[in-house]
Amino acid sequence: MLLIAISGIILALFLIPLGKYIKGKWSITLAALPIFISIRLLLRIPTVSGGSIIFQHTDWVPSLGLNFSFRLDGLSLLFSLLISLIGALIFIYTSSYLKNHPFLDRFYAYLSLFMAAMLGLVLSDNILLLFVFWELTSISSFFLIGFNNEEAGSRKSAVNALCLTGLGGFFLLVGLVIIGRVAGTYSIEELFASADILRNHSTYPLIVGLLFAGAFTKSAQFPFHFWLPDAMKAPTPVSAYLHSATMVKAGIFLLLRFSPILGDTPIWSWSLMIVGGFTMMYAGIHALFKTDLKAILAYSTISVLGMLTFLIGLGTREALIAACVFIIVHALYKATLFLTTGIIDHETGTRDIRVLSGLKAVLLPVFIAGLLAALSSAGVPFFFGFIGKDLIYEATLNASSNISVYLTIAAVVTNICLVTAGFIAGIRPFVGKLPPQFRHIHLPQGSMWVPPLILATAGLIFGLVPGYIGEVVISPAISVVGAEGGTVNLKIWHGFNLVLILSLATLLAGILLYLVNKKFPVHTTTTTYAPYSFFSQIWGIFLRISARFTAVMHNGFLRSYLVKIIIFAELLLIYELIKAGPISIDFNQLSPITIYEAMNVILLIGALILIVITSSRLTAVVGLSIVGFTICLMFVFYGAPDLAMTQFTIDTLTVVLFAFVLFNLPSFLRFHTKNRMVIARDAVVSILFGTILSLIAINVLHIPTNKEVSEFYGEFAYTLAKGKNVVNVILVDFRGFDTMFEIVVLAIAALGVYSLMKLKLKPTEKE
Amino acid sequence: MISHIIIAPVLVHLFTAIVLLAFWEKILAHRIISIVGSLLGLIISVRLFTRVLNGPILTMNAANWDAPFGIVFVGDLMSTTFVLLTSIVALAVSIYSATGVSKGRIRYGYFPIFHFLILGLNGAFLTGDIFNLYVWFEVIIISSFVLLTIGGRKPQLEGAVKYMTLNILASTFFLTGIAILYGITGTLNIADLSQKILLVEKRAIVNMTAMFFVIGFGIKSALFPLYFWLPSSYHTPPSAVAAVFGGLLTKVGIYGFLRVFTLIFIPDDFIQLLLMGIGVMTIITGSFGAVIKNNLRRIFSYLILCHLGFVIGGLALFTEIAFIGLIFYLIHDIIIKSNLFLMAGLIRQLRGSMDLSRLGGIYGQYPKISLMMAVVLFSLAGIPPLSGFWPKIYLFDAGYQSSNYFFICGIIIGSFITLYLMAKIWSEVFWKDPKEEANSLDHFAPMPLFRKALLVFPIAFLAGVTLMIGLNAEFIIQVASKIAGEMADPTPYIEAVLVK
Amino acid sequence: MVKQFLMNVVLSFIWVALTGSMNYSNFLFGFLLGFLIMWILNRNEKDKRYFNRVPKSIWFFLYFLYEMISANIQVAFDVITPKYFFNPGIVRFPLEASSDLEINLLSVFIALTPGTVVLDVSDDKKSIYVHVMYLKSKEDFIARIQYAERKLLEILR
Amino acid sequence: MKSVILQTATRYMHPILLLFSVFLLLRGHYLPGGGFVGGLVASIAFVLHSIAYGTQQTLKILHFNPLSFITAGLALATLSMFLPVFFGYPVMTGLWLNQPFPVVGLVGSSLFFDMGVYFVVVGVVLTILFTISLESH
Amino acid sequence: MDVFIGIISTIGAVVILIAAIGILRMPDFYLRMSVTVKAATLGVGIFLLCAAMVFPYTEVPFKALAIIFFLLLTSPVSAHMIGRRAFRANIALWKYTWIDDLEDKYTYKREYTQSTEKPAEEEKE
Amino acid sequence: MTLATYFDYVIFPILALAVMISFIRLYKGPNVVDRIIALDLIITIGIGTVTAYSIRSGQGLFLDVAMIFALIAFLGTIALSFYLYKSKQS
Amino acid sequence: MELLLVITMGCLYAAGVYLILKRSMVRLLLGIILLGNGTNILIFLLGNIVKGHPPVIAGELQSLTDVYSDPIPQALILTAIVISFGLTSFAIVLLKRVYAIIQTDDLDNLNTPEEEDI
Ligand code: NA
Ligand code: NA
Repeated sequence: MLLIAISGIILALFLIPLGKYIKGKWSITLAALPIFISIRLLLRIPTVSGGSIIFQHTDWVPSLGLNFSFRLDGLSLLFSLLISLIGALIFIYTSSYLKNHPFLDRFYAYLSLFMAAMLGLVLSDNILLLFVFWELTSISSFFLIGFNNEEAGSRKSAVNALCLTGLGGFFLLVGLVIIGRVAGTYSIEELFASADILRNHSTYPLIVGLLFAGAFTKSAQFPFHFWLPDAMKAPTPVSAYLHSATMVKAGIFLLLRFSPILGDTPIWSWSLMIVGGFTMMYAGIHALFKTDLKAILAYSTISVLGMLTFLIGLGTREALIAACVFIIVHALYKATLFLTTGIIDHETGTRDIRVLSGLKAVLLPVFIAGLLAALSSAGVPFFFGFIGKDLIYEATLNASSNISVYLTIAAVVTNICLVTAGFIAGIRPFVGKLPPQFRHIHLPQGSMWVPPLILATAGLIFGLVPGYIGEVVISPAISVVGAEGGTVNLKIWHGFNLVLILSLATLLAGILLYLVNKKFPVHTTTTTYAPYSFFSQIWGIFLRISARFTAVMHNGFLRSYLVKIIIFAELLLIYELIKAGPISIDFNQLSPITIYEAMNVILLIGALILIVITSSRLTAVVGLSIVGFTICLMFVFYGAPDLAMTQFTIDTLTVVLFAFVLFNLPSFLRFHTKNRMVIARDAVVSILFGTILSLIAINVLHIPTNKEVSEFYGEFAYTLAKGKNVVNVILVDFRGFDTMFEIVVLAIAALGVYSLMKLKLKPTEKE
Repeated sequence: MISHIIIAPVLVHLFTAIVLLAFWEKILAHRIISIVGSLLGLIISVRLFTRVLNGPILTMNAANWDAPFGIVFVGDLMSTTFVLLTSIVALAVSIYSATGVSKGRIRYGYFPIFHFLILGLNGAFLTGDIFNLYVWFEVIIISSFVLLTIGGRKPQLEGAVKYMTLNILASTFFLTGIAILYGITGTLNIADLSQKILLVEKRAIVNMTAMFFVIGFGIKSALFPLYFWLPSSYHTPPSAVAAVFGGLLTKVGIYGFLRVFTLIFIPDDFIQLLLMGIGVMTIITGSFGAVIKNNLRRIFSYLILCHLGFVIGGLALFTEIAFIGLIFYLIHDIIIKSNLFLMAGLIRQLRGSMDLSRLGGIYGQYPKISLMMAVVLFSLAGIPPLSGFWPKIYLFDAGYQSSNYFFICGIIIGSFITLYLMAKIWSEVFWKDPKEEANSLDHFAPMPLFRKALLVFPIAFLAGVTLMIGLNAEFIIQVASKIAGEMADPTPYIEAVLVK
Repeated sequence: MVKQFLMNVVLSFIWVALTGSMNYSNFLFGFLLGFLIMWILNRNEKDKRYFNRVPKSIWFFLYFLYEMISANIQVAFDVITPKYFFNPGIVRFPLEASSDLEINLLSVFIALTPGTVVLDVSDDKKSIYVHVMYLKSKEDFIARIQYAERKLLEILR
Repeated sequence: MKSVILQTATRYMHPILLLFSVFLLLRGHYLPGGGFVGGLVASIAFVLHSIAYGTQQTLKILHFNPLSFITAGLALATLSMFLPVFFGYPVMTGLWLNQPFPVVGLVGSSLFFDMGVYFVVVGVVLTILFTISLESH
Repeated sequence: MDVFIGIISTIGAVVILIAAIGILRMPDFYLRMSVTVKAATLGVGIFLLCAAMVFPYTEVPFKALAIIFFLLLTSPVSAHMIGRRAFRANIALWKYTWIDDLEDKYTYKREYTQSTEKPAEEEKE
Repeated sequence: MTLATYFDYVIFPILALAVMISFIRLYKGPNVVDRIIALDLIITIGIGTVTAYSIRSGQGLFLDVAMIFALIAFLGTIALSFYLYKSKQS
Repeated sequence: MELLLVITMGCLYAAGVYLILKRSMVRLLLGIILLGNGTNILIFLLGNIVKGHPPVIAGELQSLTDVYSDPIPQALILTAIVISFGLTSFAIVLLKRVYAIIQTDDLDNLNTPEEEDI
């Protein structure tokens, strides 16, 4: 299974260097991969339907518990078969659809990457591995949706889709991590056993919420659905694949996967039913007001996704069976309809149902495919869709009595819309009078029209042999989604009952709606859905806040930055000072204040005042010299002749530097006289800072210093390091490394000055 | 265990720099010597790293004085990992600079200063002495000043004034902190400090000292509300310089945080709260800034902030799992941020601009380079199984275990904005049709193949490293776990240093 | 002259070596002793400049000290009493000294005496401009400085 | 700023300062002084010269580009730092000759290190100041 | 001996004090300079001689002499330099300054100030 | 009364007074050159203070510092006059 | 306890902070220098401070006896002073170059709009 999951990735990588040789007609050979995978999977059917689960494990990141653990059970088999089989047809279809596209190889690379991601997702037995593939689907669909990257709309849709599903993904990841932490495992198989622990854990609502965030964004539930219609900017094969069998079903898969682990609680059921129910009706009704074929299909997809969510939320055995069956039903007819739409678009250059009609005459096999799909979607008896619809009604009717009526009504309303939408997409373009501009159209290559026909026919065949499907596919799937109870028995005929009446009523209402639908007002633009504008407004507000915040914080004025930093530091230090408690100055500990020191300090303070208030730069430099000199004297008084010497020489050199540099500078700014508020603020801030440091120093001086190191130096400077000036011995021996790299600092400064003064770049020298 | 090799990553670059100075104004010689020096540095770092990975903590007593009397250099896994990463980035940037940096800048000492910067970084990572760390910081900032200003264009100088002032302020805070530390303990050796600080009875003073380090390192690692120098300056220097800055400069501040707050000041509740607040606000600040910028390097600059928030938040949680996450994140981030700035440079070579509105069409014209860059962009966005994904699991886990949903939300916001920006950059720079004049501004196409290779190879090299970090996450996690272990329990560090 | 000076130094070193104690007073004593010996040995030679110059230097130094202290006292008196007694002025002093070193030493002398400062040297190095604090008459001042200049030049030339 | 008096004063101050700087350098290990102050005083000697005579003149008497002093000083300091490694000691370990030299006293690697410092400081100060003064005109 | 040193050093201190009073009291720059630099040098020289006497038979007297020597060498130079600069920068002279031989050398008109306390203009930059 | 106390109670107060008075001149100016000579004077007094302190504390070592002061203090003054010369020139 | 040194240090920090908050580049520079000095004094202050006894082993002695000033802060300050000198000199020159380009001492003028980026 590892091979199944990553073969697509390998193929994609292989296409990067070698893709140019496989362009054109040879590209159809790439379908060998999905066909091969399908065959591998089909061969496993007997094993899986026999009730066993196939595991495969390869270590990847064992420390994290993220390994290549795969499981092929009923559910994953169901999905992986859909993915690989429809994938195979899409591969074939694409080879003609994008025959002469210059970047066909890239397209195949994305497509196979995407297929791999989906396969990996459904086959994972490790929730983190599942997440890895989950994100891979997002990223590969990003490339697929943005494939027509010269169009701004296409790029925007791709970004939107990625962001939304990505955001959901982050929440999902948090959820998965918490699950892993609570249950102590990331393995799905082990999680089944920990279901009760999870359900009873205090973080259960959080987990569920996070999981839903991932599932709903991916599966386009209201209000996160808007990315899906947007994603119609992608080439049609992409839409067909993403919306029928793969991307959007990932969320559904996730919900199904976690049903036995997290499901069957009020939170789970009610949120899914409410969100799913609302989505299915909202999108179903919206679908009717669209004129673009793909938009219609997109909204009907959303509606179906809502329906599936709804069913999973319902959570009864019937509902889950209905969901599983409906997944297949929907995959088959929706893929067909997308593919036929693609052919129409490809041949006529339009997807506007107000323009398209009578194509039956020129595209007969396509029409047959479309018709079969529409009928299946409508739930006409003997089609697989019929069984699906029956099961749905059975599920809603069997729900607990006080809500079943509402659920059924919701299901019926949605289904009516879906019937109509299916008919509009599958039948309307082909019937009626062929407009003259479409007369020259002829049937495309077989590789384009055969795949939809196969899919549509499958919808009919499955409808005719539902029992077999139920036994080998649905039963094993059901058994792992938490609805055990033996083999599923799908029948064509359930007998004449309420379900049948509802089905037929739905069908009739749908046909009726189809016939009157032409008179509906239409939205010509596809961007006015309310949630999208809501999100874009929020995004707009976010951008404004960002801009405002950034402008206020990072306003370009150095002194404002400095004020912020100093005030922040002061706040922290004041907090700690207060926490440290009152400071006592022990006057007995004070060393006597001598006159020469006092003189020195007064001189220093005077010089500082002079520097601060002077409006002459040179006077400030003179003041600085005084400050430096008083510090030198201080060093002398306290027995630091080396320091005094160095300080004095360096001060002298600094004065020289100032003299060399400052003479041709512009006048010294005198803003300080203008704004008294600013002066006051600066004075308060700076005096406070000085005070805080003094207080800290006083505090620290109360703590006796450990003299171990300094006494070591005093004792051994001569005997071991052969020097009598201990400071110098420290500098060149004990702590010689400091000195070594302090001269490096000096050297760098000199080189910097050199380059700064001498290097004048030419305007062309950018870097 | 005592070993002389610890100091080799510093000495190699010191020797290289001196040899470069001896070959002053010989441009070709500079290019070759620099690459050779960096390669040697990488080899040594790899050796050092593997020795420490598979063995005990290495120490070296400079000048043969036992700790705490001399300056001790300590090679534990954290420091050697950082040294390794630095060496990787250094090699890439060194190669890139050979053609990516103009002759004028090379003539006036670009390469020696670059090596001084690298040796400063290595020294900072390896030293076991707090004042020596200050010296290394100064080596780093002075060489970064020079690299930032070299060439002396207007935006460069404007950025440099702010950069310089704020960094000097940071050093002042740092040094003030050191002064107080010395005042209360009488020692400068970090391991010794770690023990002697416990003897200080007035804990409030210890916490007060910690604040100076918070501010000092906070400015250096560009955290909220101390970050201003970073977005003011990182968009101005040559890309090669920006790459080193973007990858390593802020990380050295973070390294300071990690060292000081695991060895000297064990965070109390207030400090944890403070760091968490800083971390989350940094994420938000970075996100806000990045999302409104239109210039590649300005975006990347703010993203640096954003992602540093993850790390500081992780430190604030102060659990071993959080440590694993943040160390992994740092490993990933150092490589990738460097690469982003190199990429920005290459993009400018391709299109003559770094402004999103003026860029476009690179995917169509240079698909392989673009895909390589895509790997980097999506690694940054944390798309699994690329490198940015793994640490987030640990950070989420740590956040959950500490019930810090605030932090988790912060990471989600930051990750979301990153994802959005990567998608936007891909869409604007690579997908969108180029402007008409794109071909005339393409300096890359007419270059000889060798020069092209020198520009692309470092990016590919770093992208490869990123990819390896992602796909071979098990190894990185093991390294990160070991480092996290070192951080959680400093006893081996202290014993290794203070052994007589 | 240099030779003689060096000889003198050598003699003092020998003295130090002989006595075995290296300190300044011993060295100074050795130097004086050496000077005496050399003066005695050379008293019949023609070139006695070296032996004239040393006492002259000492004499000049004492003159300088006298000037400095007396001027200082004068200034000090002026400074501490409320009234100003000085009448300052700027004087152009025609130089006899010609080499840079001579000019320099002269100006050092002038500068070290309180109340006088050399403000500038003319471009042709023929005259210097001196700010004088107690300027009774220009001629008196010039005469006083010329006296000092002659003494100085005697030593230097 | 041509001033005869300054120039003449420089003529004797220059050697005095240089002599003094060497004095400071050599005694550093025993008494206040050392490579830094020594180097700074030496550079002050040249700075004085450049103020008095102009930087071009000073560069002439200096013979070498100030930058090469930095290189040489760094190389000297690095070598004396690295030398102990050849004897199996850690870098920076003090190596001492057994016999004291006259005047200088015991000679060890730290003296060479201090000399390196001295040269770097001279090179740095002169590079900075001379670059500025040459470029500002 | 201590008494002797005390007396000598007091003289030195007083000389320095006079220099300081001088710099404060003198009416123009040139007078201040004339008064102070040398007086201070003298005072410090006296201190240094004291030091030489306090620490005989050590290197201190050597140092003291060296310092005096350095002061004698350097202070006139700096006084000359700053005086020349002030004069060329047209720093005002006291109103009673009577002979100004430099006026012919520099063409600009000299300014005379009424008293030192007159608020002169700040440095022109 | 020892020499040390004499210095503490007589010499240092005089020197302190001298420094203060000089600083008043430095503070008042009025011209920069006045400030420069005041600075020069303060440094010279500083040399005296160091010498006095050296005598008072019995440490001849501090004269080394005084020696450096004496040797290089004039450079600051020269540099400042150089500055004035240059700024006049430009 | 050395109260005067504490006051000195506090004043240096206060003046330094005040000056760096100003608009003028030269003031900024002066402020940076003063802050550096303040830090040096703080380092000095917090060691074992002793008056009048430099840490130099006298005459024929083998080690420091009696009381003496703590040599470590002195060594640290020496390093810090020299480093500050390097930084300051670079900063001064940077200032000069900035002035040459923007023709003002005003720090508020350091904002090239984003559009003019290289
Ligand atoms: Na203490
Ligand atoms: Na009077």
